[in-house]
Amino acid sequence: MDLTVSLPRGLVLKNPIVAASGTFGFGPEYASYVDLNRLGGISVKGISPKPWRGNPPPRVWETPAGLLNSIGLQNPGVDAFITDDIPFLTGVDTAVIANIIGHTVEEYQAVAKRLDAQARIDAFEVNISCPNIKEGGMAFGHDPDQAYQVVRAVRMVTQKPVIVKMSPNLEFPGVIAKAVVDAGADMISAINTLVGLAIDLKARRPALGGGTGGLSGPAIKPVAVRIVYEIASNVAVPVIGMGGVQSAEDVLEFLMAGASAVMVGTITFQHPDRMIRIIDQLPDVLRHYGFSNLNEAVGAALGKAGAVS
Amino acid sequence: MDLTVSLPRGLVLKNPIVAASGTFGFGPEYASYVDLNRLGGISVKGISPKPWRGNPPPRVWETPAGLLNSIGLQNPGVDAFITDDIPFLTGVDTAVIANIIGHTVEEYQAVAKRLDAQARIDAFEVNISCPNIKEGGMAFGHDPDQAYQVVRAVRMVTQKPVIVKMSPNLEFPGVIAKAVVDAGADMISAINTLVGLAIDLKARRPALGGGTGGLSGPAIKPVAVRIVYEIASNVAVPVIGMGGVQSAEDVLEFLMAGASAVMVGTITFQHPDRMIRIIDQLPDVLRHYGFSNLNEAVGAALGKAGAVS
Amino acid sequence: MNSAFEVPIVKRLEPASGHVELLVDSPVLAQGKPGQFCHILTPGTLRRPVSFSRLEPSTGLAGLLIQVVGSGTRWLSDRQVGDTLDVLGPLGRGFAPPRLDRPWLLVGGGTGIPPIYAALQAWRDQVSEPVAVVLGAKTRDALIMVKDVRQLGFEAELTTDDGSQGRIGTVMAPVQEWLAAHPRSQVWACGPTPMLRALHGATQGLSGPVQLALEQRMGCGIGACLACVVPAQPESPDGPAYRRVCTDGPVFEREELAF
Amino acid sequence: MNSAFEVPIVKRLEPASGHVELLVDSPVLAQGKPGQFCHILTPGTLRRPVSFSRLEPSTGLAGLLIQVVGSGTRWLSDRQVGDTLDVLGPLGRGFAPPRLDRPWLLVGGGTGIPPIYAALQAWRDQVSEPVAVVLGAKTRDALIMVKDVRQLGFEAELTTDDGSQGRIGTVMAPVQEWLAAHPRSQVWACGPTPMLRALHGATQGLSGPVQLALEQRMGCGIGACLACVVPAQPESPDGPAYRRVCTDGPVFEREELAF
Ligand SMILES: Cc1cc2nc3c(=O)[nH]c(=O)nc-3n(C[C@H](O)[C@H](O)[C@H](O)COP(=O)(O)OP(=O)(O)OC[C@H]3O[C@@H](n4cnc5c(N)ncnc54)[C@H](O)[C@@H]3O)c2cc1C
Ligand SMILES: Cc1cc2nc3c(=O)[nH]c(=O)nc-3n(C[C@H](O)[C@H](O)[C@H](O)COP(=O)(O)OP(=O)(O)OC[C@H]3O[C@@H](n4cnc5c(N)ncnc54)[C@H](O)[C@@H]3O)c2cc1C
Ligand SMILES: Cc1cc2nc3c(=O)[nH]c(=O)nc-3n(C[C@H](O)[C@H](O)[C@H](O)COP(=O)(O)O)c2cc1C
Ligand SMILES: Cc1cc2nc3c(=O)[nH]c(=O)nc-3n(C[C@H](O)[C@H](O)[C@H](O)COP(=O)(O)O)c2cc1C
Ligand code: FES
Ligand code: FES
Repeated sequence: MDLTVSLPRGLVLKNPIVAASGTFGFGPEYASYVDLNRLGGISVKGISPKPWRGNPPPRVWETPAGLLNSIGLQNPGVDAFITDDIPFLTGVDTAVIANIIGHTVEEYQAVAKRLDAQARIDAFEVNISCPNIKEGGMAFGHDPDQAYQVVRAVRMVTQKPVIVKMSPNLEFPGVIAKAVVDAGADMISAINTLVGLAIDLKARRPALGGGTGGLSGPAIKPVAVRIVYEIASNVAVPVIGMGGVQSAEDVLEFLMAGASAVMVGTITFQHPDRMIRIIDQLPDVLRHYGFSNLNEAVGAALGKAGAVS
Repeated sequence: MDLTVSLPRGLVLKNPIVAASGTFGFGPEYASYVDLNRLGGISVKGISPKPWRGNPPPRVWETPAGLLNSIGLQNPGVDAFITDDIPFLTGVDTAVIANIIGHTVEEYQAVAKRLDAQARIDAFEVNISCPNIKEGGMAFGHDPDQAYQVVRAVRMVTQKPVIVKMSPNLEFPGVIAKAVVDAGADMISAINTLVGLAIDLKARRPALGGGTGGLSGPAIKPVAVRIVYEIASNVAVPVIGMGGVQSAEDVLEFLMAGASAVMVGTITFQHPDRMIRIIDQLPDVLRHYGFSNLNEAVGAALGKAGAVS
Repeated sequence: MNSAFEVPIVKRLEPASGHVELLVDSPVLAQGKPGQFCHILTPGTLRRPVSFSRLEPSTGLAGLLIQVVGSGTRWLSDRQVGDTLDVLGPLGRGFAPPRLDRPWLLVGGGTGIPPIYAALQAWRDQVSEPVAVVLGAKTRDALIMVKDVRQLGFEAELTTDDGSQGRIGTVMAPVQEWLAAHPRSQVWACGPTPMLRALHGATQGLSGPVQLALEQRMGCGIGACLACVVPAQPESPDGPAYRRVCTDGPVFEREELAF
Repeated sequence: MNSAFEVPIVKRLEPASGHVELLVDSPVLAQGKPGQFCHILTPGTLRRPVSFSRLEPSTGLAGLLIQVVGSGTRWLSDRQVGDTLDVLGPLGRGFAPPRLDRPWLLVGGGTGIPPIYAALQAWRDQVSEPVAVVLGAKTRDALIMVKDVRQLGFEAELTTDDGSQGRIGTVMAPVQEWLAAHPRSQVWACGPTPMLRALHGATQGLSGPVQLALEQRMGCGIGACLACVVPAQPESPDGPAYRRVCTDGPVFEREELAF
């Protein structure tokens, strides 16, 4: 079965399975565990104009069917990314999505401008939804005006496809989704992590060095599917869904809720090659549920009233 | 160890374990499985002025470490509650909390007024956070003005303790918390369920008859602890925490995050007598983590910066 | 005081592909009534409701016949003799026993067959009028407990959707024929919702009692959460009332339902 | 291409209460270096990092000595001979081997002892200078692998916080004495953070290499997620840089760290 996904501005994925930003480094880390050429794409770790230190450890904490993280977007900055990582990625045959972050509108724009010149970057994912930094990050994703500004600024400096990554910590994701589409976003990815907190009972303190953290993993899948469903029902651009994907069935759930592709994060820590297994199983799972191709599944559950048997 | 919890306006719980609204009926359903007299309290199913039909089935769906429900607050109305259920509850020696709901401010007030006259009702829990109904419910909990109005209206008709139950589907729970305290709330309970959605792959539709549903269970505990921590840091009134409690350790986590008591919901479906086990184990768990009484634990992790070892 | 309790599995049968029957040693469960169920702990967030396929109060054995359809039933089907199950039960309203002066019609579809078998097992000594047992399934494989029914001494009319065993089509053809010939019948049925809906229609105006055993996704299993409702009478202008399968059912009188 | 792989448990030891050592048959792991670890799948959302307690490349055996501290280590401690573990490994930077011209000081605290044993096992034929092995723990029970160390032919100086075995107090007293007497020592240490911090201080200005093996909560275990960082040099005005325990460590040179 052909799993190719054709997205706006010529972005083509071999299949709908993309490594989620922040869980897959810049590519080389997992290269000896996963045949990167088989992936639909890789969204690299968030990149800022200058190096960011990130948050104090501990940075991860296990929760029921979930994971709290407070990495705080540690990254070496766009220059180091270009020098150290793009050469490696140039040898890889998969879509490379640059996840970009900033404290200000200008910083987002600066990264986009720098990377626009890099042929190896196939698309941008504008992260306006990271709950783990104080300034910028999630704040931009919570205000339709600010979200508009950031996306507009990025749009002005690149003709590459622009994906905007949405926060789940919102009352009305549809409002932000509309604002970023108005600003020129070609696609929306959702969701980033939910804000959570755990207590280290022995230490009598919040378990993470950063205090709160971002909740990911299977625990958040119902919230993610709801937001994808809501966004897909409200805006016309393609949606890339994520949050707790573990299996090809989970992928199908996101597709039916309106996603054109999915990203896979936390499960990779347990099973480095799970994305490959999902890609292998997806055709059978689609067939099992009566779909003869991928596109048929996209949005298949949209607009259906609740089920009454 | 003395587990008594003394709350505002003379509300006293034998212990900090209270059955969560909607998961424990009106009391008699679990009476043959649990010695109700041992519980700290029971928050009964939400009560409206007239009977509510609730949402079309299916009304529950399992998710990883969680449960989606779309009951839609089916209940027989306040008159039937008084006639059919209060007599049974009169024979039970535990705090009874009336969870009240309405489509309008007046409806909330009407239920509170009717029940204020009932000696058996020890406190009110004003539910402004149910995600499963179209009008009223969550809408009141998302707007500080409306939240204020509802709570004010209830406050005007009763001298009994008023607890306000908060939604987690908010950007700034602290803002709503402040509004309801200004309106006269004596306590805050948190959290109600997160809005989620699952797809029934076979039926190609949302799995629940109501479309979206409310996510509960261990999956949401980190979100719940975060919100309790945030509210406890922002308002001076006691907080009753809930969301995914399964064990005495989970109870301690909520206590350390600032809760004075907890409510226990979803786990009761798996283990009808789990609340009793938690009550039995709580003293040992408190001691194990170095607390010599319950109060010491309340808020023990508040105001502590993130942990760096 | 009731509680969840552990029951040991003493026998494990594989009556058909994708189906497992577990016999548990539990005098408490064995006192259950046909049509009742127990609510079984599995690794998921919710217990799984399973009807009794056999009830042997004299030996203290109860049977649970499970079709594998998802994670919980797969886990159950992997249990072995010597393992225990954590159950709540017997739960719900079972089938009302037969009236002696009316012909019997028992209809079972797919995993609705086991409760029908349990009823026949319980009532086999009370037969005084003609009896029809109609069992249907999608395919031959899913037509379970046919031998067991025959061993009790009952004839069974069989149907499969694909004709791989018995008459081709649903149970409704033999049901209609029997009802035409025996209009005073009392009816018990358990099976998928479309089958029950068809029976609900076909039994309109019948003078005898019609008992339908329903399924619905459950939370608590004991009446507290209002998860497991089905549309019921009286219908109001807003639509049907909702009643609980776990405590008001699983067995409902035809007149109580609003299909 | 690497991947997670299954290794069979061939021996299970209970060296002390609350501790289990699992020997696995895996030539790949047995090629690991002392100080390296493997990342083991457990039922939780994250794998659990465990250092090698033994490395026997000739027989293809590797050891994992686990102290039960929570759900994952409890699950690991329940594994039996014949079960398999799903592992990633060997991972991380291990201890650098000894220089022949300097005295040795090896310091292990609690679950930091196993990597020290693995180092002694690997290097036992390379001893040419005086060697000190200092092992400490809270109580006698947690003072693991002492016999194993002695069986390799090394003396071990023991300390416990409560004096239940060896000298009372931490490892630092014997460490200080040894360093005073052997200032040209090379040092390897593994143990709880406070012990490593104390050693970091006590070894300031030492001419020989000082290698400290750290612990940190981990996500991926292979360098991708930046979860497992520790404060490191160079310190900037904003504070220390953060480096990864899983790939830049677990073993760091003293100079690389910012305690
Ligand atoms: C009163 C009653 C009696 C039943 N008796 C039997 C029986 O004797 N033999 C048998 O094989 N099955 C019986 N079922 C159906 C059985 O409960 C489901 O097949 C089972 O719960 C599916 O669980 P799963 O984890 O394998 O499937 P999944 O689809 O993974 O389950 C997900 C969730 O949906 C629920 N669910 C799925 N299908 C059904 C269903 N048909 N009815 C109710 N809930 C469902 C599950 O309980 C679970 O909460 C009965 C159901 C009810 C309500
Ligand atoms: C490089 C390295 C080597 C280690 N070697 C050993 C060893 O040889 N023997 C041994 O007994 N233990 C060792 N540990 C510690 C061991 O990983 C933890 O004790 C274990 O992960 C605890 O898991 P749990 O589920 O039992 O505890 P929980 O507290 O329930 O674990 C919850 C989470 O915290 C993490 N965590 C808890 N304690 C630690 C810790 N001390 N270090 C890192 N993560 C932790 C867990 O991995 C898990 O993600 C090592 C740790 C590291 C980083
Ligand atoms: C350790 C970790 C680091 C992350 N870092 C980033 C990041 O840098 N940029 C970003 O947009 N999302 C980041 N995320 C969010 C993921 O990309 C993804 O949105 C989220 O984890 C939900 O997917 P999952 O449940 O499959 O992990 C991170 C998630 C985790 C667990
Ligand atoms: C089936 C079900 C019904 C519920 N009904 C109500 C309700 O009527 N009123 C209310 O305030 N909360 C209701 N809740 C929310 C719970 O009281 C509680 O806030 C939530 O489930 C989180 O706790 P838990 O994870 O322990 O279940 C309901 C939850 C469930 C699962
Ligand atoms: S399952 Fe809870 S009321 Fe029926
Ligand atoms: S654990 Fe992921 S980088 Fe170290």
